[in-house]
Amino acid sequence: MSDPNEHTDPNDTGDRPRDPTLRRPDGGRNVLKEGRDAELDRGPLQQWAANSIENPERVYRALFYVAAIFFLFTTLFPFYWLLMVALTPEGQLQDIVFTPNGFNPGAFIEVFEVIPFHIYMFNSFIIALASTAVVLVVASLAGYAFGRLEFPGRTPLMLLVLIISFFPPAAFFIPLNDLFNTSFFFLEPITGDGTLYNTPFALVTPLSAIFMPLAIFILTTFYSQIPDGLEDAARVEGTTRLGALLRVIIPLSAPGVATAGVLTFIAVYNEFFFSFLMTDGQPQNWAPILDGILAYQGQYEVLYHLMAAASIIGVIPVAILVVIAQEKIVSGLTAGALKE
Amino acid sequence: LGRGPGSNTVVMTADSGVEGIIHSEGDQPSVQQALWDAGLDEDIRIEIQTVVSDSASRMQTAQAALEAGRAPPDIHMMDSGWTVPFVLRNQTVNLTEELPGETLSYVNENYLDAILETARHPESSDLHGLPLFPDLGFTLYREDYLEDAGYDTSSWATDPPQWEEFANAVSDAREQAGLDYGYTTQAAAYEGLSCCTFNEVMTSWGGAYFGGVNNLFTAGDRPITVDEQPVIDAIRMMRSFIEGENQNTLDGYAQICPSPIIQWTEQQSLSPFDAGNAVANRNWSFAIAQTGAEEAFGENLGVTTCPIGVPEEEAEFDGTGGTAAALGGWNLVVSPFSDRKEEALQVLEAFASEEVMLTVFELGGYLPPNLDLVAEASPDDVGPVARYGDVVQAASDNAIPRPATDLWPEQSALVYQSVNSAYRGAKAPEAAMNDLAQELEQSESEVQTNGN
Amino acid sequence: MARVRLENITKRYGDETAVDDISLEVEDGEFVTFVGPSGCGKSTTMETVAGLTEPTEGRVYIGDDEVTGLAPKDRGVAMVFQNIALFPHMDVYENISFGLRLRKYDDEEVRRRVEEAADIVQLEGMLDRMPAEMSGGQQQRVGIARAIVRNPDVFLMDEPLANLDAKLRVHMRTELQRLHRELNATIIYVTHDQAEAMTMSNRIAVLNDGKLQQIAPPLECYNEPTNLFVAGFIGSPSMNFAEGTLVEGGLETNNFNIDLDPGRLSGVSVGDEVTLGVRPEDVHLRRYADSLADPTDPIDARSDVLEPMGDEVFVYLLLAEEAGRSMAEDPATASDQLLMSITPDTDVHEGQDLEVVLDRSKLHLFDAATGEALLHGLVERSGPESGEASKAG
Amino acid sequence: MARVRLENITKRYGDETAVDDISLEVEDGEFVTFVGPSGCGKSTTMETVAGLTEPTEGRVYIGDDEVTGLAPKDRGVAMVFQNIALFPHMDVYENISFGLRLRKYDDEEVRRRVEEAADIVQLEGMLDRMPAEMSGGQQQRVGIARAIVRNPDVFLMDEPLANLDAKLRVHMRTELQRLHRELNATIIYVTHDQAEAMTMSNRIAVLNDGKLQQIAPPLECYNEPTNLFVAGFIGSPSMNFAEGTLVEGGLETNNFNIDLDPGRLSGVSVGDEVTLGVRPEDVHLRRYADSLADPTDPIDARSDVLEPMGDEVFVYLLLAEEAGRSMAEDPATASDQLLMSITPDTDVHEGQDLEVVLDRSKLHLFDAATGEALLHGLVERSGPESGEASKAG
Amino acid sequence: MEGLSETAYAYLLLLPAFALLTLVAFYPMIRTFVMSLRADQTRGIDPLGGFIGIENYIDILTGNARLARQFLDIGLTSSFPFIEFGTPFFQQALFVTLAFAIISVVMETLIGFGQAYVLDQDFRGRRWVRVAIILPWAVPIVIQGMIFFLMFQPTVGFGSDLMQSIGVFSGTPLANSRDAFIIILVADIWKSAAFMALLILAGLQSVDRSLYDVARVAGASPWQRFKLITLPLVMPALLVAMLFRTMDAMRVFGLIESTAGCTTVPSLTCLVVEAMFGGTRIYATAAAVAFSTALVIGLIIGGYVVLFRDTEGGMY
Ligand SMILES: Nc1ncnc2c1ncn2[C@@H]1O[C@H](COP(=O)(O)OP(=O)(O)OP(=O)(O)O)[C@@H](O)[C@H]1O
Ligand SMILES: Nc1ncnc2c1ncn2[C@@H]1O[C@H](COP(=O)(O)OP(=O)(O)OP(=O)(O)O)[C@@H](O)[C@H]1O
Ligand SMILES: [Mg+2]
Ligand SMILES: [Mg+2]
Repeated sequence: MSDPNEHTDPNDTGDRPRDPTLRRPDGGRNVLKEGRDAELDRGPLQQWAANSIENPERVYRALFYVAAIFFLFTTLFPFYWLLMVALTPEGQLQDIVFTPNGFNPGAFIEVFEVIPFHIYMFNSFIIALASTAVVLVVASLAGYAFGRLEFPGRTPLMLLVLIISFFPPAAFFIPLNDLFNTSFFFLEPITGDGTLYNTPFALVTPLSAIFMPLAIFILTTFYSQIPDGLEDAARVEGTTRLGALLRVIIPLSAPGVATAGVLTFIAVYNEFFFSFLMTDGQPQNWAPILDGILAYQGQYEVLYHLMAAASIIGVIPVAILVVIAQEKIVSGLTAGALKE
Repeated sequence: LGRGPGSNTVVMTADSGVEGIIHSEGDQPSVQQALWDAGLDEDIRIEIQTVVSDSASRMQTAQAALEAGRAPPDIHMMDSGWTVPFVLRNQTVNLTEELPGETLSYVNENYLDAILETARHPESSDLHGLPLFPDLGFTLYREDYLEDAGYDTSSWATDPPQWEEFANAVSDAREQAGLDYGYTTQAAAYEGLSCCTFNEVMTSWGGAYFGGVNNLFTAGDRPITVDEQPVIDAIRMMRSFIEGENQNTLDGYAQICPSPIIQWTEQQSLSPFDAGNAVANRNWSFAIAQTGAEEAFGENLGVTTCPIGVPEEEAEFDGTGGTAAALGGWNLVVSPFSDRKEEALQVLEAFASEEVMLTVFELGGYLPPNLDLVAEASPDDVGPVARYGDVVQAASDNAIPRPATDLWPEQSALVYQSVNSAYRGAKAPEAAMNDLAQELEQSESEVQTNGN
Repeated sequence: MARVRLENITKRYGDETAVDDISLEVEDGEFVTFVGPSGCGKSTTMETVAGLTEPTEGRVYIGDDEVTGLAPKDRGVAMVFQNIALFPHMDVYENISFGLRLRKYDDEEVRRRVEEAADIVQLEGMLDRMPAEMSGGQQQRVGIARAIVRNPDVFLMDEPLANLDAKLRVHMRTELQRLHRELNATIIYVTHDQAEAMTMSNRIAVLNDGKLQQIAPPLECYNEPTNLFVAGFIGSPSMNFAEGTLVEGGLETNNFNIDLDPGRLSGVSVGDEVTLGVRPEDVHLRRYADSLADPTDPIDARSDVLEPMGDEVFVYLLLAEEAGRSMAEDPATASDQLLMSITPDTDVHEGQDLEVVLDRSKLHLFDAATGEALLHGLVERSGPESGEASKAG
Repeated sequence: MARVRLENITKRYGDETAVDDISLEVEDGEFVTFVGPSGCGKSTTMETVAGLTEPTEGRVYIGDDEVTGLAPKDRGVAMVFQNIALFPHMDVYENISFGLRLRKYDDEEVRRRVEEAADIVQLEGMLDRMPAEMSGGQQQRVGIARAIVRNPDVFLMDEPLANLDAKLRVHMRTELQRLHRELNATIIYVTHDQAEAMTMSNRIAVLNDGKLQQIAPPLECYNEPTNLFVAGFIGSPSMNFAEGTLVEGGLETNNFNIDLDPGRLSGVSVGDEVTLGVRPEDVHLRRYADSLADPTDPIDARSDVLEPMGDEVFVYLLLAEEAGRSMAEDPATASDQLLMSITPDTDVHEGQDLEVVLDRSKLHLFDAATGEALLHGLVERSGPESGEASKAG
Repeated sequence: MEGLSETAYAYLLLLPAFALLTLVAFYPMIRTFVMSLRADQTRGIDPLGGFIGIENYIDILTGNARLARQFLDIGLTSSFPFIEFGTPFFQQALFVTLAFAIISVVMETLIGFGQAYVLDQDFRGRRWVRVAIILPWAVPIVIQGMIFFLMFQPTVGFGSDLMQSIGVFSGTPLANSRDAFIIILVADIWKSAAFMALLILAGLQSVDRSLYDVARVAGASPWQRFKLITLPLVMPALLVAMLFRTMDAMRVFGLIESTAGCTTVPSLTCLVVEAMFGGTRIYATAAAVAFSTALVIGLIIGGYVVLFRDTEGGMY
């Protein structure tokens, strides 16, 4: 019979050999059995194996830590290496393994001196935020329709949504390039010359459309899993269908909504193709971070250390922000979202 | 959201390097000032739109704007390698019609012919772009190491050695000096291989893509000669450099190139040389400025053009053999969609003045399209390049442009893939070049069938 | 005005007919309870009233207006859900106040009404709990509070007290009745609890297999069920049934005969099969026959199983000698078995031979073929009205 | 061997004590029912047995082994959940067979057992439905089938019949009893239905506020409740209580007096407050006093509200003239009120003046301060044992 | 609006999405399709020649298109394996792309599941582990490419030497199609496993915990709980993740471009981009390649749909 304390100790990683006498808070009811164990003189490993068989939870816990550390190492090592590249002074980029070739933390400042990198970041941030907002709103409506309503043509329409994702973005380029450079009189008050080129709309529009199918599918999946009873209750209580979506379904799908938001935000933040072609690359013209990073690249030389530093600056704060925001979103949507 | 330049501002695309010299703080000399001094209307200001500096990306940006009929930019800075396709698509202003005759004749008479060719309409020979600066391929080497190894390089500058001699010298010098690398060059599968490094080697062996220099700019009805012996030999020599004694190599050529060159471009090949870890390097004029500075190798830097495979006389095709220097460089092209075409043309006109060219050279180290001016420039302002004026002159004499027709980008991809795979030994040189010849033939034939 | 009227409501899910052509009218301020076996369509019918399910056929009226197709929020109904359906992301206060906040009541008013409702369902002090932190009965009470806090015209309550203990049920019952009186609300109620149905309702609607069987005041359903189904369903434990044949002058079952004049029954004639029904409380030990106005002849029986309930004891009687089968397994079908309810003090024990009599004035007769009721109370044999009955302790 | 033993189980959620130091033992093969008000800790106690909740203090034994801390799957228990918790992604067959498939029974066996279980809960023909397509009662039956299909040593059933109608309940009750007999399984059962608790259990455990009040056979709980709480909780409708004071030779309440010798009561003395309890069925109309062995003196009363239940009628009596307040609102507390149950034929109507008597042999006396029972049945006044009682119809 | 029938209401809700898609997808798509039916025209203002029907498509499928690498170039032979590659495997965009998509999606799914499972546990510092695991997904493709490009640059990074010394790679892996393919695969897995992990995590988080109670009492081991409860319940989320990862992987371009280059590892999108922006104006061919790519992706997605149509709680 096993010791109940073993199960409740969250700090027990199961991988450190322990003094067997310490495991008997009851004063060693099984003295005899222990004596035999001692005679067998098992090594810590065997002891651990024996304990593990008795108590598989320990193995899961140990496996869990191994997995966590493995994942941490594999995801973080390239970043570490990127940091080493960033710290290596210009032109000494050779044989970097675990330490930089020289030490030049100035790169992190230089990044902003060479070009106004913060403006690119800001642009990207705004564009990503706007696109995410558009995507979440539009995809929520569509996801609700696909996930919770029965109507003719549901499956075909859903597949139609996907079609945009079948095409390499380059395929859209020529018509979209024309479109965004066409002057529309009704846009003149907003953009000056009536075209969308060089405005945030030139990015927000296509990027929203491109990342919308993913959000629609995520939200469809999550919305469809909310029991009908809850929506029914909300509607009887006096919400419209949309109200029920807003007050019950979205909050209950918080993990899905937040994930759709995070995926969209980051995807837009880092998008390559349209970011590159739909602005002229000028920070004042809403060029995104991608143009900023590429700006460290010359015809015959590439400022790798600056690109690396810029990437770290561009990515890490955003990732942290996004994760924290996501946690807030999830807890905010699920707890007291309706506190008015 | 309101944007757009003032009415007298001409927007020009440029990389950050050029941008840095257009305007200046206070009284410092600047290109803008030089332009005004050269007679540009004082109201007209240039505004630079920086673009990503890698050539392919810049082409995409230009293409995006011009396909959409968008201006500004009013002036596009175009690589000499891909100006012609835009010209052929009527996306440039015909300067022959628009510039004053005086300027035109100055340009036609004094500018480096090879670069002018890259800015002309292939059929009418009208000028559609004004070269801003040419660039030329050089072979950089360490005189000190070579001399230590017992080679006399004093005549190399204007009288490049034979490849064989060069290889032996480099090889010996590397051993002598205990360096990691001998000769570093660019052989990655990219435009730089087809336009330049391979073009140079091939030319030095008397080979050519399309049967000599006369057929460079007229696609369609021209011979395809990439499967001829000189081309094969050039590849085999490079394989000797890379692999040493091995299949498909040429006897008697030492192994001097590190094998990674097959994935190297300019920067990666320059790094070891710059770090003092290589004997020789093939690169552009900016590399001279970088490594010839006093803080760097100073006088120990030797510069020449491409070593010689076969003498000019023995070359199979016109204009090949002997030494060669691949031609790069950038042209200025006026957008036909510009609202400020007149102003833009004025700017171009001013750029064609000698003072401006010199200013550009002095401030940025960009070679003037009129290479005679190199000698006139004050060495103090220009830096190390001035020291090698004679080499620059020799290079310009032997400049070999790429066959930059509208088909060139397509053909270039075919060429660099084949050459790279032959370098790597993935294909035998003969097989690779035969396949390439077929592919090029098909590409060329499109011109006839489509009646372009 | 909150009359609720259903007109030929049918609801099909694929081939399955959940509700089958139900028409009924609930008067303004009336309390109608739906009862019926599990899966008979009670909840579905409620949902059509609430607007959560569109009927496949038929129309729903609330007040004077047809509401078929109208959104639930525009029907002025509140509903307690069978599966409770609390919003898991809101605490009790937010759950209860949900409907009020939607209607933008001011905070003061909301708090007042929520507290009042919480008081009624005895959840004071739990307003900031999350549903996951509550017991099943507590959750159900939140569901009730959420409905009553809104004071609507029509309440729909689907087994609102299912998870509550007897005492709380009695409390909630009186509270709901009070609400009913005070608000003069129309209430449609689903329950499987006989006591609830009997005590609270103005009328009971008995459903079976999607069809309405009877809608009548509780005692009418109990005393005059329209058919075998209602007779068997209403009343717990269930009515005893015995199959028999009409003969000249009476009714013959396997084990006993009853005097009666078949000529007085319409729709059946001598020789037809009928079913006799008698409730457990109308079966008496022979020794008390005298206190009955009109007892049947004594019937021989043997007590099989005794089930003491505290306030009464159920005695399972075997009429014919039947070996293996214990009646307790299936008390209500076979004619050879009879369930009797007696007071706890009576000294009957298991396996005892007894004589029992039935109260003729409480017998029911059904057409065996159609199940329709033929007669309630056989009074033709002897004159005297069944007078005051009494209970002895 | 599947004895279940709880040793000083306490479960706290934060400050809230859900279960408070409960110790009890359920014998192998015994059927114990937990009853108690909503939120008293029934489900939580079950969960500690199942291993879903680790008790804050105390130990759980199943058979001879301590299982505290053991994973639920290693405890050999099956459970019916109060919130049903069907797997939404599995159809009925898969839901029911879940546990069997885990144990790698062969397909034949699984199908046989699932069909048998489905039969018991009357879900034949619904095996390929998804949970979302079923009515509340049908879902609950799937939950029951899922548990019984596994034939474990210990069954834990948390209000398994809450959503079923009376008839099906009776059916399920007998089925569960049969299972209990056949499998000789240990069953711990939670219900709020008195009839279930009374008929099925070997013993009833009454919980209140996390504490065990009494654990005893059903009739003992009914007839000899250990304290006021149990007395009030068991039995529906609830026992009547009247506060009174012990005086020399008897007990005085507001409205009537009872003869009795306080000296025979331990722990209290003359002058102390006590509570008298009497069940509604032990209140009789004066005219039947003769049939009682030992009636009290007549008590004046006035009928207030009548609640006909079909087989009986509840009469709410007012003892003192009390104007506004109707008893129905709060029947069990005030001493001025009394609930009486009579047979339906008795001609009592609302607002009638009556005299009632109590059956002295059925009176209960509790210490008003502690609530502990002092005495059940006051027999000291007159000699004759209460003989056979009878019921008249 | 509440009065609308369910169908009308659904269409109303879909309106914004489809308006956006029409503007940004359907309209350009149709124009692109029309382009693909015309001839290339490298000169002149008009970028397109005359109408030539499906000739461009035929060229693409027979290896005769004006592309640096072929979309597909196989012939049939009479001897085993009956298929003959006109050019080597790694030079045919279709095969490279398919191989890439299949391997990367499978690997990412497995790793993503592992990561999500780790993140779903409760432990101290979970937030930071989550940041760590999400980080690669936040890296712009250029940088992702740069990291792996530099790592496997012989003089700069340690990757080539290391891999060469254990005999896996050649000395210049980025110039070798097979090696470069592996590098790109690893780079993609590194970045995109986080995408899978995030979606799967969301799926895990929304599983009703009381179902686990039921399963535990029923005797399910952790593995069985995973297989019978977790997996089927996150399946919808997982399918969405795989679906989109597959489509993404089939369109891989930026990563290749910024590491080994399209020459070494040609993907379908590489062909489109090179044709579109290669300088020689062959828009019609580019459009035809784009459509063919879409067709291939569409076929694969069709496969998914058929394969998973019956999944419980699935999307269709
Ligand atoms: N997770 C929790 N956090 C806080 N309190 C809890 C939690 N779970 C239960 N409780 C409280 O513990 C007490 C006992 O709950 P339990 O579910 O055992 O009641 P119960 O006897 O089953 O009631 P019911 O008959 O209503 O189902 C209740 O007051 C409940 O509010
Ligand atoms: N979505 C559905 N799809 C198919 N059949 C359904 C669906 N919903 C309900 N049913 C069926 O319709 C019938 C009526 O269901 P309903 O919920 O109205 O029953 P109920 O009377 O409320 O039963 P209970 O007392 O068990 O709650 C049942 O047989 C049920 O199986
Ligand atoms: Mg129901
Ligand atoms: Mg409970």
